[in-house]
Amino acid sequence: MPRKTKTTKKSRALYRLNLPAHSENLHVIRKFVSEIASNLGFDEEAMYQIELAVDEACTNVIKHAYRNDQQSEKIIKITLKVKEDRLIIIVADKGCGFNPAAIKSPDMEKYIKKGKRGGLGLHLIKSLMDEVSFRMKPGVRNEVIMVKKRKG
Amino acid sequence: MPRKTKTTKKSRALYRLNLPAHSENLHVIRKFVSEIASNLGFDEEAMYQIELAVDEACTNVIKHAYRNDQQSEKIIKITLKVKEDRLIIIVADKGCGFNPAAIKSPDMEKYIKKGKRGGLGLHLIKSLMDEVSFRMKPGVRNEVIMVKKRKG
Amino acid sequence: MSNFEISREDNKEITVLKLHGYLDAHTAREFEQSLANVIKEQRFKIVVSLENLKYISSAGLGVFMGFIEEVRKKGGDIKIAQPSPKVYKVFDLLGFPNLYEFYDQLETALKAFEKTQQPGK
Amino acid sequence: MSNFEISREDNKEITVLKLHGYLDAHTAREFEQSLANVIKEQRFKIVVSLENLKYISSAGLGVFMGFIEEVRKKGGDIKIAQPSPKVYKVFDLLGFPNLYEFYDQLETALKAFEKTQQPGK
Ligand SMILES: Nc1ncnc2c1ncn2[C@@H]1O[C@H](COP(=O)(O)OP(=O)(O)O)[C@@H](O)[C@H]1O
Ligand SMILES: Nc1ncnc2c1ncn2[C@@H]1O[C@H](COP(=O)(O)OP(=O)(O)O)[C@@H](O)[C@H]1O
Repeated sequence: MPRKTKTTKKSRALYRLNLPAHSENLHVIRKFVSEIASNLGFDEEAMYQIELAVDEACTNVIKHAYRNDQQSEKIIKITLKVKEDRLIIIVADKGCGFNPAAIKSPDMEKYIKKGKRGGLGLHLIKSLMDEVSFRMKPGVRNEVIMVKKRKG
Repeated sequence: MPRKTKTTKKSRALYRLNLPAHSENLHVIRKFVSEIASNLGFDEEAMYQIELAVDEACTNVIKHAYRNDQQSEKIIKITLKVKEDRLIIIVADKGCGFNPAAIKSPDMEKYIKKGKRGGLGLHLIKSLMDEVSFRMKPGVRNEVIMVKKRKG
Repeated sequence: MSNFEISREDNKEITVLKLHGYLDAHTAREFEQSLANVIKEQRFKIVVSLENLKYISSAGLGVFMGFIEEVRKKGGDIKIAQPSPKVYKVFDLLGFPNLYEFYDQLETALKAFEKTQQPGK
Repeated sequence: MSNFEISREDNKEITVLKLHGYLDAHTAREFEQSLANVIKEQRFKIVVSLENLKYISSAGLGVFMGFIEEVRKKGGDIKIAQPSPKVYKVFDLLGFPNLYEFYDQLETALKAFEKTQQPGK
């Protein structure tokens, strides 16, 4: 079947990683993602941003997704789609899901006064990546979709 | 459904990585595998052995598996199954397959005389891992199954 | 084979915690425990040195947030020293420089405690 | 952002290639090219220093095998210096110490060329 445009080898590259949603795997995940980002020519700063955004998304899966769901297999699914002009990273779980629209940006002053932690992860992800979107199918597949542009 | 034996969290851990069969990914694969091996408590020497065995198996997929098969997606599938007493690593492709029984151990003297390279990979894998086996379904799924024992 | 370690030095009334390696949601517990121990000993003048910290995620920042109010109420502070540019950037993105004192040098962080007598209220 | 590099030093009639980083089926091509260039220049006394080589797979060993016969026929040799214990182990598993001279020191590898007049046949 003919394709519409000729794509380079790299622009079709697809990486999939499924692993247990345990915090000890965060280091594995970061190394995995940063090695690929390095291969793709992202600079040190962009590599750190990608690592951190993926870490935050996976930390949320570990902390929140499977909370009330002891039965299901606690798996994080990470997909990297390498396009000519951008890297798309999808972090997916099949946990409880959430309403991204209901999550507000953190008010740091308040956080400190209350001695309350958290609420920073999604904010960081949005700051670090060029585009962030969500697709929720609770119990089936909840996705955080992050896009980082590749410099031309 | 009750399980026969109580397994620890770690003994059920399953990691799956699918990625393009390109040699630039060998570094990614090694980092991925060695981080997991490190988390599991393998020592430096065992980590190097595991990295090397997996590298050799993946190098073979890249060099040999998809040779006459330009149509199919050239994907390496790596699975790590963490058991209480051992780590099982499966490197799979859906290429042409081969007959493992037909592969002889290399005769180094002859190799040098002929200036011929190669034939070392499977020999190394067998030297480095505790058990090695194969399952061939050409075009569907060819597996190199490697076992490394965990020290009690 | 942990990728995170903490070393502690008590310097008169100041405690310095030096973080090494990767601080994420897995290793944050260890940092939390260390800070909790220091505070339990009624030591409230704390400098956290990040000279050897290679990585921090929001779980690490959360630990700082969890203790700062209590420490300041007791007349102490948590000051942050020697972050690498990469690590500082993460604090910066979340507005930490408005809430915490950052120092390029460990020594200036220590001296900052001398200057202020009974800070806080 | 390659994880493998080669530096070259010509020392009278001896050429030293120093390998840095990770030598695998991806980076072996670069090593192969370097060795081919040296030989094209009719330089057959070669020391490969592995002091900074962190990793080698059989693809890397294959490069050594591909050139050794030609080099020896021309009265030269490829000697291997300063492998780390981990890297040496891989050579050892495949019987390389029977076929190649290994040296702990770069200097002794260089001196070994002085001792032998016209080695080979
Ligand atoms: N994968 C997920 N599954 C379920 N809920 C999530 C997920 N990711 C984020 N959330 C929800 O969004 C909230 C905000 O997340 P975040 O900004 O990372 O802060 P924190 O994790 O510190 O609460 C979480 O408290 C949680 O309710
Ligand atoms: N995944 C694979 N798919 C197809 N053939 C393979 C695969 N792995 C190994 N082989 C076959 O086994 C042979 C021996 O492999 P190996 O010992 O690694 O040496 P080399 O790769 O250097 O030839 C290869 O030449 C190839 O014919």
